[in-house]
Amino acid sequence: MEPQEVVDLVRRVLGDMVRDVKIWKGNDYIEVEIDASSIREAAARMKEAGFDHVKDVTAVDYMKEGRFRIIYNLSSYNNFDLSYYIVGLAYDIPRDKPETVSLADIYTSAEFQEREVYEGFGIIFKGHPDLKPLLLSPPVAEQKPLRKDFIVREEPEIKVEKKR
Amino acid sequence: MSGIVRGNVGFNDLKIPGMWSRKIGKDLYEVFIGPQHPGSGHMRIIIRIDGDIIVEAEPDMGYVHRTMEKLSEGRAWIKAIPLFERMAIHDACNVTLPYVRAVEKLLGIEAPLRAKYLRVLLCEINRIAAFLYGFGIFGVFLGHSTMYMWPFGDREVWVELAEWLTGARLTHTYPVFGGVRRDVPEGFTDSLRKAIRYMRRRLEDYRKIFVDNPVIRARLEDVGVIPRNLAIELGITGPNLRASGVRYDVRKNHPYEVYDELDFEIPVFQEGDAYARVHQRVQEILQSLRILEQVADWLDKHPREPVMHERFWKTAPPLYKKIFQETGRVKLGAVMAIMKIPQGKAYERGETARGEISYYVESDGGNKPYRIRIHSASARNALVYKYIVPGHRVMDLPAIYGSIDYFPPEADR
Amino acid sequence: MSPIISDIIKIIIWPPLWQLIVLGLLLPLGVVVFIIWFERKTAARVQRRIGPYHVSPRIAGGLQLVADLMRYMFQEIIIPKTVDVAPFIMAPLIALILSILPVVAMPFTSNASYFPIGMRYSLIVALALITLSPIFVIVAGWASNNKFSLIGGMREAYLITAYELIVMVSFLSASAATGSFDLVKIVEAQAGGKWLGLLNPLALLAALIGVLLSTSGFPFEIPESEHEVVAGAYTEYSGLVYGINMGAAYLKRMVYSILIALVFLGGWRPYTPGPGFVSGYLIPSIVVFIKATILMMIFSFLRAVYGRYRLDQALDIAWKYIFPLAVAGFGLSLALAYLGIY
Amino acid sequence: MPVEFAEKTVPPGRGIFKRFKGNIEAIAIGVKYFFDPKRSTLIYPKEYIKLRENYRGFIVLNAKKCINCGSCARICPAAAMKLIRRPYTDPKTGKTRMKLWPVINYNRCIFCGYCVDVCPTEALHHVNYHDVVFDNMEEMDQTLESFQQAPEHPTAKEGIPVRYIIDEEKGLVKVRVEGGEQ
Repeated sequence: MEPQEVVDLVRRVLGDMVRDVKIWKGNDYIEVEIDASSIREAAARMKEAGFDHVKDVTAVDYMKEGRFRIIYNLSSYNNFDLSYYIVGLAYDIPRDKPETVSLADIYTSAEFQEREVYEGFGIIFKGHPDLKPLLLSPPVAEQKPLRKDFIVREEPEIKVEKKR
Repeated sequence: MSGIVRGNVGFNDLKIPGMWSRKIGKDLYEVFIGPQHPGSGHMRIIIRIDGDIIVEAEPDMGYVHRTMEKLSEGRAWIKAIPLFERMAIHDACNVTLPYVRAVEKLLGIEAPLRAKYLRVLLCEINRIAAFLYGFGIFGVFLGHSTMYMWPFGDREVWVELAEWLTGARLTHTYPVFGGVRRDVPEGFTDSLRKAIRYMRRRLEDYRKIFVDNPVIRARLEDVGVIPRNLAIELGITGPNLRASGVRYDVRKNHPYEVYDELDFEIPVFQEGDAYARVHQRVQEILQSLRILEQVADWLDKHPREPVMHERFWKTAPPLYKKIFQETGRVKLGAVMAIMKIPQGKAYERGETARGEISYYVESDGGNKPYRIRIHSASARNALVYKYIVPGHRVMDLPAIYGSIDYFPPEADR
Repeated sequence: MSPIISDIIKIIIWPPLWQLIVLGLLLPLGVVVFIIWFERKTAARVQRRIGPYHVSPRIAGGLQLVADLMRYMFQEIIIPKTVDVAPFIMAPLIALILSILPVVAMPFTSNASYFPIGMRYSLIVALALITLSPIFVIVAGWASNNKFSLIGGMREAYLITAYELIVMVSFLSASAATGSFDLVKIVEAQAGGKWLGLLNPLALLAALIGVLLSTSGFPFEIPESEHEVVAGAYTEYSGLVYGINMGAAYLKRMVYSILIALVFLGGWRPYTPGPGFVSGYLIPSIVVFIKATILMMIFSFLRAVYGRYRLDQALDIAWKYIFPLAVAGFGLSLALAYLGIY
Repeated sequence: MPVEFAEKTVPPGRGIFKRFKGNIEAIAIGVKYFFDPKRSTLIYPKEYIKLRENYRGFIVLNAKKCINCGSCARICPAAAMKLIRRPYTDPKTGKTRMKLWPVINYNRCIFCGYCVDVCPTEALHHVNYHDVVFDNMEEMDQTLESFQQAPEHPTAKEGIPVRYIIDEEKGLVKVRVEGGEQ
C-alpha cells in the first residue's frame, strides 16, 4: 500500500472532517488534522475502517501560538497493509481552556495514555472513566510538567572551581 | 500515621496530601501488592479480593518515573540516547534504536549497510538477554528458583558478548545518528556462534526443568487468557500479542534496518494464555539465534568498512579513520553535540523484547528536541492488569505478571 | 564416680527427658542446621552457583548457618502496635513445642527400658500430636493483624483440610498391614528387609506428598509463598521469633521424617538393639536419624526442581489424586496383611 | 523476503503419563546438574575479571594532548564533564593565559564514553576497570590533577585476574589470564 492510498482511504472515511493531511518524512507517518468538535465521530469511523488500536496518545504544547495539539496515533493489528502506517489524528485546542473529550470508550488502548496527557499537560478529557494522574504524584501533576512553561534547567558547562 | 482511625471519621474526611481514599465494595479485601512487595517490582498493583478471587485490579505505576520526555526537551539530541536506554537497560539497543532512526529520518540520512547489520546484531543479542531476564523473573514469581538462576547465568553469555562489542555491559549507547560506535572486534563472530549453539542446548534444559514441568504447566495453562479481540482492543504488544494469535511484529510489518533481508519467521500462538506466552518467548529466542547466525555469516564475509554515515565520516580527520581501522572505534564529530535537526515530525517504532516501542519526535529546527513522546512496550501491556487480572485467583497474579514480562522501569519511562 | 554425678547422668538419660530434649530438640536442630546448609548448597549446585561460601571457605560455608542464627538472635524483635501481643508471641513458641512433642511418643529402640513412654497406641498419639501445630500458624496469622499474614494463615487452614486425611490414612496403612498401633511392633514387623515402604510404595508416596503439603515444602510452598503474601503468617515477625517460626517448620518436617523412617523404612533395622544405653538406645536412634536425614535431603532437593502449585490446585491434587493414592495404599496394606507377609 | 508468520501450538501435556514424564524429566535434569554443576561463579574479590582493552571504564585525561576545545563537556549527557579555568604557560612562548580544562565528576558520570569518542586529539582514554574505591563524595569530583592519573585499582592488588570465555557446552568458562599485581 502506498502512502497516497492511505491518505485516500482516510479522506474517504472521514469525508469533509479532514482539514489537512500531511505525509511526513519517511513516508510512513501521516498526520490528519481535523476539527476538535468532530474527534469522536472521526475516531469511531477510523476504528471501523480498520485502525483498531491507538499506538499512542500525546499532546504538543505550542505555547507561542497558544494552542495544544492532541494527537492520537492510530494503527492496525489486523490489517497487514495498514499496519505499515501510522495515522496521526490531530486536533488543536486552545491553551487557556484545555478541555476535550475522551476516546477511552472507543479505543480502550487510549485509556492510560489519556491519563498521561492529563497529568503532563493538564488537559481534561471529559467522559474518561477514571481520570487521574498515571505516573506522577498529584502534587507534581498539578504543575503540568510537560507544558513548555515548566522549564527544567540544565547545568552550565563551565564550572567555577571551589577552594578545597 | 499512628494507630487506627476510629470513631465516625468519614472516608472523605481523611485528607492526606498525595493520597486518595475511596470506598470499596462490601466484603472486599483490598491488598496492596507493591511497591515494596517482593513480588511486585517497582510498581503497585491494588487488588480487591473476594475470598481468593480478584474482583478488581488497578495498576499504580510511576514509582520509577524519570520524566524522560521532559528531560529530553532540555538537552541536545544526542544526549537523549543514554537517557532513553535507561528505560530498559538490558534491552538498551532495541529501546534506543527507534529514536536514533527517527532522528535519522528527520536528517534524511540512513546508516551504512554494515552499521545496519551491527545494529541488528546488538538488537538480537539484547533481545535474547532480555527474554532470559524475563524468564528469570518469571521463574522466581512461580517459586522456581532454578529458573531464576539459570537464565540469569546464561544471560551473562550475551551480556559478555555485548560488552565485548560495545565496551559496556548494559548501557551500550551503541547506535548513534548515522551509524554505530564500534565495529566488531576480532574473534567476535566465533564466540557468537559458540554462544548460539550453547543457547540452543540450554533451551532444551529449560524445557525439561521449567516449560514441561507439570507444576509450571498447571500454574500457567488457561491462566491470564487474552483473547485475540481483546488483545487488539487493549493494544497489547510484543510476544503477548503474538501468543494471542495476532500476526504482528514490527520487524515484519514495518521492517527496519536489515530485517527484511534476513530469513526468519515470527511464531504465532493461538491459545493466548500464560503458557502460550512462555512458548512464544522460547520460539522467539530460537528465531533470534537464527538471525544472529545470518548476521555472523554476513560480518565474516564483509571486511571492515566505515560504519558511520558519509555526512559525518567524510569530514573526519585522518586520525579518526586510523583509529577506526586499528581498533574499530568510531570517533564522533564535535558537530554531534550541537547538531541542529531540520524541522519536522517523525514517527518511528521498533520491536523490543517486550513488544513495540514508539517514538514521536518533533523538531522545531533547533539543537534540542521540541517534543518527544515515548510509548514503551510495558506501558502498553499495563492495561492487562486492569482488564485481564480480575477473575483470577490471588496466586495467579504473579503468574500473569511474569508471563506478560512486565518491566516497570520501561513502563514508567 | 560420686553418686551425685551418676544421679545427674541418670536424670539426663532418663528416657522421656532424653527423648524430648536430645532426640526431640537438640539432635533434630543439628540435623536442621545441616539440612538448611544442604538445601542451600544443593540449590546452588543445581543452579550452577557456589552457595554459602565466604563465612568459612574451608568447610564450604558450613558456618553460614551459625552466622545466620547469630543474626536472628541479635536482631531487634519488632512487635507492631496493631498486633495482639500475647498470641503473637505465644503462637510460634507453642508451634515449636508442638512440633517436637510427637517425638515423646516415638520409641527409637525395641529395648523396653529405653521407651520414652511405653504405650500400645504410640502411632496414633504421634499422629495426633503432629497435626496440632498448624492451628498456631493460623493463630499467628490472625494475631498479626496484617493482610498478608491473614491470607497466609487462611491458606494454611485450607491446606490442613487437604493433607491431614492423607497423612492419617497413609500412616495408618502401617497398622493395617501389621495389625498394631504400636510403633515398636510396626518396626519389628519390618525386620529382615520387609520394609513397608518397599512393599507398599503407594502409601509411602502418599505419606511423602502429605508431608510436603503439611510442611509447605516445594512444590506446595503455598502459605509462605513469597510473591503473593510476603512471608505468609510470619510477615510481621522479626528477629528470633521469626527464626523460631522457621525452625519450627523444619523441626516439624524432621519429626515427620523420623515417623516415616520408623513406619515405612524399617526404623532402627537392620540394627538389632541390645542391652545398655549405647547399643540399646544411642545406636538405634542414630540409625533412625540417618534415615530421616536422607528423607530430609530428598525433600530439600525438590526445592531446586519445582515451582509452587496454586492453592486450589494443591487442594485439587490432594483430594483427587493423593487421597485415592493413600486409600489404595491402605488397601494394599490390607492385602499384605491378608497374604500374611507381616 | 516474504512475510513469514509460523502458526504454532503448545504441545499437549495433559494426562497422567505426560505428567509423570514431565516430573521425571525435571528431577533427572536437576540430578544431572547436581552432579555436574558447570559453575561459572566469580569469587570476587579473590578473583576479578580482567576486562578487555576496549572496556569503557574510568576516564583519564592526557593534558599534553588536550587542545582545550571543550567538546567533551558539551557532549556529556550527564553534565559530569565540566570545564574549569586554569592558567596555562606555553612552554614555547612563555606566555601565560587562562585556558579551559576538562574535569570529571564521577558522581554523575554514566560511562557512556561520548567524551572519549568526541575528543579530536585522543586526549581522553578509558581504563579497563571500574571497581575503584573512593573514600567520599568530594573525592569523586575530580580535580585537574587527579583526572590526569589513572585511578587506583585495589582489586588488582589482591585478586587473581580471570577472563570468561564462551564455551559451547559450559557457557562461560573462567580462565586465568596474565596480569594483576599480586
